[in-house]
Amino acid sequence: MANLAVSVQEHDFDPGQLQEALLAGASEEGAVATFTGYVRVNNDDRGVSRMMMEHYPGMTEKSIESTLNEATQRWPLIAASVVHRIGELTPGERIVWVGVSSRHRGASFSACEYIMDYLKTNAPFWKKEIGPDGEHWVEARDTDTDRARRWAASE
Amino acid sequence: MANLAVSVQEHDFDPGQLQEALLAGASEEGAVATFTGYVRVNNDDRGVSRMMMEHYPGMTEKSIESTLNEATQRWPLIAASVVHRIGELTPGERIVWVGVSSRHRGASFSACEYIMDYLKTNAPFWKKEIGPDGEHWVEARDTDTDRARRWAASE
Amino acid sequence: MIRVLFFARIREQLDCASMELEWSDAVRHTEGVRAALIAQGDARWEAALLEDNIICAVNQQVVTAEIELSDGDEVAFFPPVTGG
Amino acid sequence: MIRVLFFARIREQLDCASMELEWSDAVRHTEGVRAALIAQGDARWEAALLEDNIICAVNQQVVTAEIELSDGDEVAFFPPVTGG
Repeated sequence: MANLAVSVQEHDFDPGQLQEALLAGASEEGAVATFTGYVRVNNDDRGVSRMMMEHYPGMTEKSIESTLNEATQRWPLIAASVVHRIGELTPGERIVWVGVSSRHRGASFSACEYIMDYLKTNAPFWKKEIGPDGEHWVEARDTDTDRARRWAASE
Repeated sequence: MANLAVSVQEHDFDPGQLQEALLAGASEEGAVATFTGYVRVNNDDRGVSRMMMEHYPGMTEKSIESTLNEATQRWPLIAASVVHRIGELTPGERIVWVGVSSRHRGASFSACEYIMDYLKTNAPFWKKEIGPDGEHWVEARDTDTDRARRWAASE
Repeated sequence: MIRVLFFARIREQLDCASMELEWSDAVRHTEGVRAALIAQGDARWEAALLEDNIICAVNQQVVTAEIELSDGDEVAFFPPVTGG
Repeated sequence: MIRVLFFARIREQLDCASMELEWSDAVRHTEGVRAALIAQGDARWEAALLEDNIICAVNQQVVTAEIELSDGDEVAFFPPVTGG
Protein backbone atom coordinates (compact mmCIF):
# COMPACT_ATOMS: atom_id res chain seq x y z
CA MET A 1 0.00 0.00 0.00
CA ALA A 2 1.29 3.42 -0.90
CA ASN A 3 1.67 6.03 1.80
CA LEU A 4 -0.82 8.83 1.09
CA ALA A 5 -1.15 12.23 2.78
CA VAL A 6 -3.35 15.29 2.24
CA SER A 7 -3.13 18.62 4.02
CA VAL A 8 -5.36 21.67 3.44
CA GLN A 9 -3.86 24.51 5.44
CA GLU A 10 -3.56 28.28 5.80
CA HIS A 11 0.16 28.33 6.59
CA ASP A 12 3.00 28.14 4.09
CA PHE A 13 4.98 24.95 3.50
CA ASP A 14 8.61 24.06 2.76
CA PRO A 15 9.04 21.94 -0.42
CA GLY A 16 12.36 20.55 0.79
CA GLN A 17 10.89 19.38 4.11
CA LEU A 18 7.85 17.91 2.36
CA GLN A 19 10.15 15.90 0.09
CA GLU A 20 12.03 14.59 3.15
CA ALA A 21 8.72 13.62 4.79
CA LEU A 22 7.59 11.87 1.60
CA LEU A 23 10.65 9.61 1.81
CA ALA A 24 10.43 8.91 5.53
CA GLY A 25 10.13 5.25 6.40
CA ALA A 26 10.65 3.91 2.88
CA SER A 27 13.90 2.87 1.23
CA GLU A 28 12.99 1.42 -2.15
CA GLU A 29 12.45 4.63 -4.08
CA GLY A 30 14.60 5.62 -6.99
CA ALA A 31 12.48 8.57 -8.09
CA VAL A 32 10.63 11.55 -6.64
CA ALA A 33 8.67 13.96 -8.84
CA THR A 34 7.26 17.12 -7.30
CA PHE A 35 5.18 20.06 -8.42
CA THR A 36 4.87 23.43 -6.70
CA GLY A 37 2.28 25.99 -7.80
CA TYR A 38 2.82 29.69 -7.07
CA VAL A 39 0.58 32.77 -7.18
CA ARG A 40 1.61 34.50 -10.39
CA VAL A 41 2.42 38.18 -10.16
CA ASN A 42 0.70 39.06 -13.39
CA ASN A 43 -2.15 36.68 -14.05
CA ASP A 44 -3.60 37.07 -17.55
CA ASP A 45 -2.35 40.68 -17.69
CA ARG A 46 -4.34 41.88 -14.71
CA GLY A 47 -2.31 43.10 -11.76
CA VAL A 48 -3.03 40.92 -8.73
CA SER A 49 -2.19 42.30 -5.32
CA ARG A 50 -3.60 39.37 -3.35
CA MET A 51 -5.78 36.31 -3.64
CA MET A 52 -8.35 34.57 -1.44
CA MET A 53 -8.59 30.79 -1.73
CA GLU A 54 -11.99 29.45 -0.63
CA HIS A 55 -12.71 25.74 -0.27
CA TYR A 56 -15.41 23.26 0.74
CA PRO A 57 -14.15 21.82 4.06
CA GLY A 58 -14.45 18.04 4.15
CA MET A 59 -15.18 17.58 0.47
CA THR A 60 -11.79 19.06 -0.47
CA GLU A 61 -9.86 16.42 1.48
CA LYS A 62 -12.13 13.60 0.24
CA SER A 63 -11.74 14.70 -3.34
CA ILE A 64 -7.93 14.82 -3.15
CA GLU A 65 -7.75 11.48 -1.30
CA SER A 66 -9.88 9.92 -4.00
CA THR A 67 -7.51 11.29 -6.69
CA LEU A 68 -4.51 9.89 -4.80
CA ASN A 69 -6.19 6.50 -4.52
CA GLU A 70 -6.91 6.48 -8.24
CA ALA A 71 -3.26 7.34 -8.93
CA THR A 72 -2.08 4.36 -6.85
CA GLN A 73 -4.38 2.10 -8.91
CA ARG A 74 -2.79 3.31 -12.12
CA TRP A 75 0.89 3.43 -11.16
CA PRO A 76 3.14 1.52 -8.73
CA LEU A 77 3.68 4.35 -6.23
CA ILE A 78 5.51 4.23 -2.91
CA ALA A 79 4.13 7.49 -1.51
CA ALA A 80 2.08 10.49 -2.66
CA SER A 81 1.33 13.70 -0.84
CA VAL A 82 -0.64 16.88 -1.53
CA VAL A 83 -0.54 20.16 0.40
CA HIS A 84 -2.94 22.93 -0.63
CA ARG A 85 -3.23 26.34 0.97
CA ILE A 86 -6.43 28.26 1.68
CA GLY A 87 -7.15 31.81 2.82
CA GLU A 88 -5.21 34.91 1.80
CA LEU A 89 -2.21 34.56 -0.52
CA THR A 90 0.04 37.16 -2.13
CA PRO A 91 1.89 37.01 -5.50
CA GLY A 92 4.95 34.78 -5.45
CA GLU A 93 3.60 32.67 -2.56
CA ARG A 94 3.34 28.89 -2.83
CA ILE A 95 -0.23 27.58 -3.24
CA VAL A 96 0.05 23.86 -3.83
CA TRP A 97 2.61 21.06 -3.59
CA VAL A 98 2.35 17.54 -5.00
CA GLY A 99 5.05 14.95 -4.36
CA VAL A 100 5.16 11.36 -5.61
CA SER A 101 7.78 8.65 -5.05
CA SER A 102 8.23 5.38 -6.91
CA ARG A 103 10.96 2.95 -7.92
CA HIS A 104 11.20 4.20 -11.50
CA ARG A 105 10.73 7.72 -12.79
CA GLY A 106 7.92 7.11 -15.29
CA ALA A 107 5.37 6.38 -12.57
CA SER A 108 6.36 9.42 -10.49
CA PHE A 109 6.19 11.83 -13.41
CA SER A 110 2.86 10.56 -14.69
CA ALA A 111 1.19 10.34 -11.28
CA CYS A 112 2.37 13.81 -10.25
CA GLU A 113 0.90 15.37 -13.40
CA TYR A 114 -2.29 13.29 -13.10
CA ILE A 115 -2.81 14.41 -9.50
CA MET A 116 -2.37 18.08 -10.44
CA ASP A 117 -4.72 17.76 -13.41
CA TYR A 118 -7.46 16.16 -11.30
CA LEU A 119 -6.92 18.50 -8.39
CA LYS A 120 -7.34 21.46 -10.77
CA THR A 121 -10.63 20.19 -12.17
CA ASN A 122 -12.14 18.26 -9.24
CA ALA A 123 -11.03 19.58 -5.84
CA PRO A 124 -13.49 22.22 -4.57
CA PHE A 125 -11.24 25.27 -4.31
CA TRP A 126 -12.08 28.70 -5.70
CA LYS A 127 -9.69 31.60 -6.28
CA LYS A 128 -10.71 35.22 -5.96
CA GLU A 129 -8.17 37.74 -7.21
CA ILE A 130 -8.01 41.17 -5.65
CA GLY A 131 -6.19 43.84 -7.64
CA PRO A 132 -6.22 47.57 -8.42
CA ASP A 133 -9.39 47.12 -10.54
CA GLY A 134 -11.32 45.45 -7.74
CA GLU A 135 -11.91 41.78 -7.02
CA HIS A 136 -13.15 38.97 -9.20
CA TRP A 137 -13.53 35.20 -9.12
CA VAL A 138 -11.10 33.40 -11.38
CA GLU A 139 -12.88 31.55 -14.21
CA ALA A 140 -12.19 27.87 -14.78
CA ARG A 141 -9.91 27.28 -17.78
CA ASP A 142 -10.96 24.97 -20.60
CA THR A 143 -7.33 23.89 -20.95
CA ASP A 144 -7.50 22.43 -17.43
CA THR A 145 -10.57 20.39 -18.35
CA ASP A 146 -8.84 19.24 -21.55
CA ARG A 147 -5.74 18.20 -19.59
CA ALA A 148 -7.79 16.12 -17.17
CA ARG A 149 -9.68 14.48 -20.04
CA ARG A 150 -6.42 13.18 -21.56
CA TRP A 151 -6.16 10.72 -18.66
CA ALA A 152 -9.68 9.39 -19.20
CA ALA A 153 -8.89 8.85 -22.89
CA SER A 154 -5.78 6.82 -22.02
CA GLU A 155 -7.63 4.55 -19.58
CA MET B 1 15.98 33.87 -22.42
CA ALA B 2 15.52 31.15 -19.89
CA ASN B 3 17.96 30.90 -17.00
CA LEU B 4 19.91 27.65 -17.38
CA ALA B 5 22.31 26.00 -14.95
CA VAL B 6 24.26 22.73 -14.90
CA SER B 7 26.38 21.36 -12.08
CA VAL B 8 28.31 18.08 -12.07
CA GLN B 9 29.63 17.58 -8.57
CA GLU B 10 30.84 15.07 -5.98
CA HIS B 11 29.01 16.59 -3.02
CA ASP B 12 25.37 16.10 -2.10
CA PHE B 13 22.71 18.74 -2.83
CA ASP B 14 19.59 20.05 -1.09
CA PRO B 15 16.44 19.88 -3.28
CA GLY B 16 14.74 22.65 -1.28
CA GLN B 17 17.67 25.03 -1.72
CA LEU B 18 17.95 24.19 -5.41
CA GLN B 19 14.27 25.04 -5.87
CA GLU B 20 14.82 28.39 -4.14
CA ALA B 21 17.83 29.09 -6.38
CA LEU B 22 15.78 28.19 -9.47
CA LEU B 23 13.28 30.92 -8.57
CA ALA B 24 15.87 33.58 -7.68
CA GLY B 25 15.56 36.73 -9.73
CA ALA B 26 12.35 35.84 -11.54
CA SER B 27 8.78 36.60 -10.51
CA GLU B 28 6.52 35.41 -13.32
CA GLU B 29 6.49 31.72 -12.56
CA GLY B 30 3.35 29.88 -11.60
CA ALA B 31 4.80 26.39 -11.76
CA VAL B 32 7.90 24.46 -10.73
CA ALA B 33 8.33 20.77 -11.56
CA THR B 34 11.27 18.89 -10.08
CA PHE B 35 12.71 15.41 -10.25
CA THR B 36 15.13 13.80 -7.81
CA GLY B 37 16.78 10.47 -8.56
CA TYR B 38 18.08 8.28 -5.71
CA VAL B 39 20.36 5.26 -5.50
CA ARG B 40 17.96 2.37 -5.03
CA VAL B 41 18.72 0.02 -2.19
CA ASN B 42 17.79 -3.05 -4.16
CA ASN B 43 18.45 -2.50 -7.83
CA ASP B 44 17.06 -5.33 -9.96
CA ASP B 45 17.24 -7.72 -6.99
CA ARG B 46 20.99 -7.47 -6.53
CA GLY B 47 22.12 -6.04 -3.24
CA VAL B 48 24.08 -2.85 -3.85
CA SER B 49 26.34 -1.59 -1.12
CA ARG B 50 27.77 1.35 -3.07
CA MET B 51 28.05 2.80 -6.54
CA MET B 52 30.71 4.64 -8.51
CA MET B 53 29.53 7.23 -11.03
CA GLU B 54 32.07 7.89 -13.78
CA HIS B 55 31.69 10.67 -16.33
CA TYR B 56 33.38 12.36 -19.29
CA PRO B 57 34.45 15.75 -17.95
CA GLY B 58 33.54 18.56 -20.31
CA MET B 59 31.29 16.51 -22.57
CA THR B 60 28.91 15.86 -19.68
CA GLU B 61 28.25 19.54 -19.10
CA LYS B 62 27.98 20.27 -22.85
CA SER B 63 25.54 17.42 -23.35
CA ILE B 64 23.26 18.57 -20.51
CA GLU B 65 23.45 22.21 -21.65
CA SER B 66 22.44 21.14 -25.12
CA THR B 67 19.44 19.23 -23.70
CA LEU B 68 18.42 22.29 -21.66
CA ASN B 69 18.68 24.49 -24.75
CA GLU B 70 16.52 22.09 -26.72
CA ALA B 71 13.95 22.13 -23.91
CA THR B 72 13.76 25.94 -24.03
CA GLN B 73 13.12 25.71 -27.79
CA ARG B 74 10.19 23.39 -27.19
CA TRP B 75 8.52 24.99 -24.18
CA PRO B 76 8.24 28.52 -22.76
CA LEU B 77 10.50 28.03 -19.74
CA ILE B 78 11.63 30.61 -17.21
CA ALA B 79 14.49 28.59 -15.72
CA ALA B 80 15.87 25.05 -15.82
CA SER B 81 18.61 23.50 -13.74
CA VAL B 82 20.34 20.12 -13.53
CA VAL B 83 22.62 18.84 -10.76
CA HIS B 84 24.27 15.44 -11.23
CA ARG B 85 26.62 13.76 -8.81
CA ILE B 86 29.77 11.79 -9.64
CA GLY B 87 32.10 9.60 -7.60
CA GLU B 88 31.06 7.25 -4.82
CA LEU B 89 27.39 7.03 -3.82
CA THR B 90 25.59 4.80 -1.33
CA PRO B 91 21.99 3.46 -1.44
CA GLY B 92 19.39 6.06 -0.56
CA GLU B 93 21.63 8.95 -1.63
CA ARG B 94 20.49 11.54 -4.15
CA ILE B 95 22.10 11.23 -7.61
CA VAL B 96 20.37 13.75 -9.83
CA TRP B 97 18.06 16.75 -9.58
CA VAL B 98 16.18 18.47 -12.39
CA GLY B 99 14.10 21.60 -11.77
CA VAL B 100 12.08 23.58 -14.31
CA SER B 101 9.99 26.73 -13.84
CA SER B 102 7.41 28.21 -16.18
CA ARG B 103 4.22 30.26 -16.10
CA HIS B 104 1.91 27.29 -16.60
CA ARG B 105 2.35 23.75 -15.36
CA GLY B 106 2.20 21.87 -18.66
CA ALA B 107 5.56 23.28 -19.83
CA SER B 108 7.29 22.52 -16.51
CA PHE B 109 6.06 18.93 -16.35
CA SER B 110 6.92 18.13 -19.97
CA ALA B 111 10.32 19.82 -19.93
CA CYS B 112 11.34 18.17 -16.64
CA GLU B 113 10.52 14.71 -17.99
CA TYR B 114 12.16 15.48 -21.36
CA ILE B 115 15.37 16.63 -19.66
CA MET B 116 15.53 13.44 -17.54
CA ASP B 117 14.85 11.23 -20.56
CA TYR B 118 17.62 12.88 -22.60
CA LEU B 119 20.02 12.99 -19.69
CA LYS B 120 19.52 9.24 -19.17
CA THR B 121 20.27 8.39 -22.79
CA ASN B 122 22.71 11.13 -23.86
CA ALA B 123 24.79 12.48 -20.96
CA PRO B 124 28.07 10.54 -20.63
CA PHE B 125 27.74 9.06 -17.14
CA TRP B 126 28.34 5.40 -16.28
CA LYS B 127 27.26 3.62 -13.10
CA LYS B 128 29.23 0.80 -11.57
CA GLU B 129 27.47 -1.08 -8.78
CA ILE B 130 29.51 -2.66 -6.03
CA GLY B 131 27.76 -5.31 -3.95
CA PRO B 132 28.37 -8.56 -2.07
CA ASP B 133 28.78 -10.41 -5.42
CA GLY B 134 31.50 -8.07 -6.67
CA GLU B 135 31.26 -5.09 -8.96
CA HIS B 136 29.69 -4.64 -12.35
CA TRP B 137 28.84 -1.88 -14.81
CA VAL B 138 25.13 -1.17 -15.05
CA GLU B 139 23.72 -1.98 -18.49
CA ALA B 140 21.74 0.65 -20.40
CA ARG B 141 18.00 -0.02 -20.31
CA ASP B 142 15.98 -0.27 -23.51
CA THR B 143 13.07 1.41 -21.72
CA ASP B 144 15.23 4.55 -21.33
CA THR B 145 15.93 4.60 -25.06
CA ASP B 146 12.22 4.09 -25.77
CA ARG B 147 11.29 6.95 -23.43
CA ALA B 148 13.70 9.32 -25.16
CA ARG B 149 12.39 8.29 -28.59
CA ARG B 150 8.84 9.35 -27.66
CA TRP B 151 9.97 12.98 -27.78
CA ALA B 152 11.44 12.61 -31.26
CA ALA B 153 8.16 11.07 -32.47
CA SER B 154 6.17 14.02 -31.12
CA GLU B 155 8.35 16.64 -32.83
CA MET C 1 -33.97 18.22 6.86
CA ILE C 2 -31.66 18.96 3.92
CA ARG C 3 -28.62 21.12 4.59
CA VAL C 4 -27.76 23.29 1.59
CA LEU C 5 -24.36 24.95 1.06
CA PHE C 6 -23.23 27.57 -1.46
CA PHE C 7 -19.65 28.44 -2.35
CA ALA C 8 -17.59 31.17 -4.03
CA ARG C 9 -19.36 33.31 -6.65
CA ILE C 10 -22.73 31.58 -6.03
CA ARG C 11 -22.45 32.23 -2.28
CA GLU C 12 -21.77 35.91 -2.96
CA GLN C 13 -24.56 36.24 -5.54
CA LEU C 14 -27.06 34.77 -3.06
CA ASP C 15 -25.44 36.42 -0.05
CA CYS C 16 -25.93 33.04 1.63
CA ALA C 17 -23.37 30.40 2.69
CA SER C 18 -25.81 27.78 3.99
CA MET C 19 -29.45 27.15 4.79
CA GLU C 20 -31.72 24.31 5.82
CA LEU C 21 -34.79 22.99 4.03
CA GLU C 22 -37.36 21.02 5.96
CA TRP C 23 -37.58 17.39 4.87
CA SER C 24 -40.63 16.84 2.61
CA ASP C 25 -41.62 15.06 -0.59
CA ALA C 26 -40.72 18.23 -2.50
CA VAL C 27 -37.02 17.82 -1.66
CA ARG C 28 -36.71 14.06 -2.22
CA HIS C 29 -34.37 14.65 -5.16
CA THR C 30 -31.78 17.22 -6.19
CA GLU C 31 -34.02 18.98 -8.73
CA GLY C 32 -36.68 19.36 -6.00
CA VAL C 33 -34.10 21.09 -3.81
CA ARG C 34 -33.16 23.42 -6.63
CA ALA C 35 -36.86 24.24 -7.28
CA ALA C 36 -37.53 24.83 -3.57
CA LEU C 37 -34.56 27.20 -3.35
CA ILE C 38 -35.72 29.17 -6.40
CA ALA C 39 -39.28 29.33 -5.04
CA GLN C 40 -38.19 30.78 -1.69
CA GLY C 41 -35.85 33.43 -3.19
CA ASP C 42 -35.93 36.33 -5.57
CA ALA C 43 -34.75 36.54 -9.20
CA ARG C 44 -31.10 36.31 -8.13
CA TRP C 45 -31.73 32.78 -6.88
CA GLU C 46 -33.30 31.66 -10.12
CA ALA C 47 -30.46 33.20 -12.16
CA ALA C 48 -27.72 31.68 -9.97
CA LEU C 49 -29.22 28.19 -9.59
CA LEU C 50 -30.16 27.74 -13.26
CA GLU C 51 -26.72 28.69 -14.56
CA ASP C 52 -25.43 26.26 -17.18
CA ASN C 53 -22.19 25.33 -15.48
CA ILE C 54 -23.28 25.27 -11.85
CA ILE C 55 -22.10 22.11 -10.08
CA CYS C 56 -24.18 20.15 -7.56
CA ALA C 57 -22.68 17.85 -4.90
CA VAL C 58 -24.58 15.51 -2.58
CA ASN C 59 -22.81 14.49 0.60
CA GLN C 60 -19.58 15.94 -0.79
CA GLN C 61 -19.67 13.98 -4.05
CA VAL C 62 -20.37 15.71 -7.36
CA VAL C 63 -23.57 14.46 -9.04
CA THR C 64 -24.13 14.95 -12.75
CA ALA C 65 -27.72 13.68 -12.96
CA GLU C 66 -30.74 14.11 -10.70
CA ILE C 67 -30.46 11.76 -7.71
CA GLU C 68 -32.69 10.82 -4.79
CA LEU C 69 -32.01 12.31 -1.37
CA SER C 70 -32.53 11.12 2.20
CA ASP C 71 -33.42 13.13 5.26
CA GLY C 72 -30.17 14.63 6.62
CA ASP C 73 -28.32 14.82 3.30
CA GLU C 74 -26.00 17.69 2.48
CA VAL C 75 -26.45 19.36 -0.92
CA ALA C 76 -24.01 21.96 -2.26
CA PHE C 77 -24.06 24.28 -5.27
CA PHE C 78 -20.90 25.88 -6.59
CA PRO C 79 -19.20 27.18 -9.75
CA PRO C 80 -16.46 25.25 -11.61
CA VAL C 81 -13.45 24.84 -9.35
CA THR C 82 -10.28 26.91 -9.75
CA GLY C 83 -7.77 25.63 -7.19
CA GLY C 84 -4.17 24.56 -7.60
CA MET D 1 47.94 14.41 -32.99
CA ILE D 2 44.65 12.75 -32.08
CA ARG D 3 43.84 12.39 -28.41
CA VAL D 4 41.83 9.25 -27.69
CA LEU D 5 39.81 8.67 -24.51
CA PHE D 6 38.12 5.53 -23.15
CA PHE D 7 35.48 5.39 -20.45
CA ALA D 8 33.79 2.98 -18.06
CA ARG D 9 33.74 -0.71 -19.07
CA ILE D 10 35.81 -0.02 -22.23
CA ARG D 11 38.43 1.80 -20.17
CA GLU D 12 38.66 -1.17 -17.80
CA GLN D 13 38.76 -3.74 -20.61
CA LEU D 14 41.65 -1.89 -22.26
CA ASP D 15 43.23 -0.88 -18.98
CA CYS D 16 43.69 2.49 -20.64
CA ALA D 17 41.99 5.85 -19.99
CA SER D 18 43.66 7.88 -22.75
CA MET D 19 46.37 7.76 -25.38
CA GLU D 20 47.68 9.84 -28.26
CA LEU D 21 47.96 8.88 -31.91
CA GLU D 22 50.37 10.76 -34.14
CA TRP D 23 48.64 12.78 -36.86
CA SER D 24 48.82 10.97 -40.22
CA ASP D 25 46.66 10.12 -43.20
CA ALA D 26 45.73 6.88 -41.46
CA VAL D 27 43.80 8.74 -38.74
CA ARG D 28 42.06 11.33 -40.93
CA HIS D 29 38.68 9.82 -40.11
CA THR D 30 37.09 8.01 -37.14
CA GLU D 31 37.27 4.54 -38.68
CA GLY D 32 40.99 5.10 -39.29
CA VAL D 33 41.42 5.84 -35.59
CA ARG D 34 39.55 2.69 -34.68
CA ALA D 35 41.73 0.63 -37.06
CA ALA D 36 44.95 2.20 -35.74
CA LEU D 37 43.91 1.42 -32.15
CA ILE D 38 43.12 -2.20 -33.02
CA ALA D 39 46.43 -2.54 -34.93
CA GLN D 40 48.51 -1.32 -31.98
CA GLY D 41 46.77 -3.50 -29.35
CA ASP D 42 46.06 -7.13 -28.61
CA ALA D 43 42.82 -9.11 -29.08
CA ARG D 44 41.13 -7.21 -26.19
CA TRP D 45 41.34 -4.01 -28.24
CA GLU D 46 39.74 -5.58 -31.27
CA ALA D 47 36.93 -7.09 -29.15
CA ALA D 48 36.25 -3.87 -27.27
CA LEU D 49 36.40 -1.47 -30.20
CA LEU D 50 34.31 -3.59 -32.58
CA GLU D 51 31.48 -4.09 -30.10
CA ASP D 52 28.07 -3.44 -31.63
CA ASN D 53 26.91 -0.79 -29.25
CA ILE D 54 30.15 1.09 -28.62
CA ILE D 55 29.68 4.85 -28.94
CA CYS D 56 32.17 7.20 -30.58
CA ALA D 57 32.37 10.93 -29.84
CA VAL D 58 34.50 13.52 -31.63
CA ASN D 59 35.32 16.70 -29.74
CA GLN D 60 32.72 15.72 -27.16
CA GLN D 61 29.88 15.22 -29.63
CA VAL D 62 28.50 11.77 -30.40
CA VAL D 63 28.99 10.76 -34.05
CA THR D 64 26.89 8.03 -35.62
CA ALA D 65 28.66 7.83 -38.99
CA GLU D 66 32.31 7.99 -40.01
CA ILE D 67 33.50 11.59 -40.01
CA GLU D 68 36.71 13.38 -41.00
CA LEU D 69 39.12 14.50 -38.32
CA SER D 70 41.60 17.35 -37.99
CA ASP D 71 44.93 17.40 -36.22
CA GLY D 72 44.27 18.03 -32.51
CA ASP D 73 40.81 16.46 -32.37
CA GLU D 74 39.63 14.47 -29.36
CA VAL D 75 38.04 11.08 -30.06
CA ALA D 76 36.34 9.05 -27.32
CA PHE D 77 34.97 5.50 -27.18
CA PHE D 78 32.51 4.43 -24.52
CA PRO D 79 29.58 2.07 -23.79
CA PRO D 80 25.93 3.23 -23.72
CA VAL D 81 25.45 5.78 -20.94
CA THR D 82 23.76 4.91 -17.64
CA GLY D 83 23.55 8.13 -15.61
CA GLY D 84 20.58 9.71 -13.87
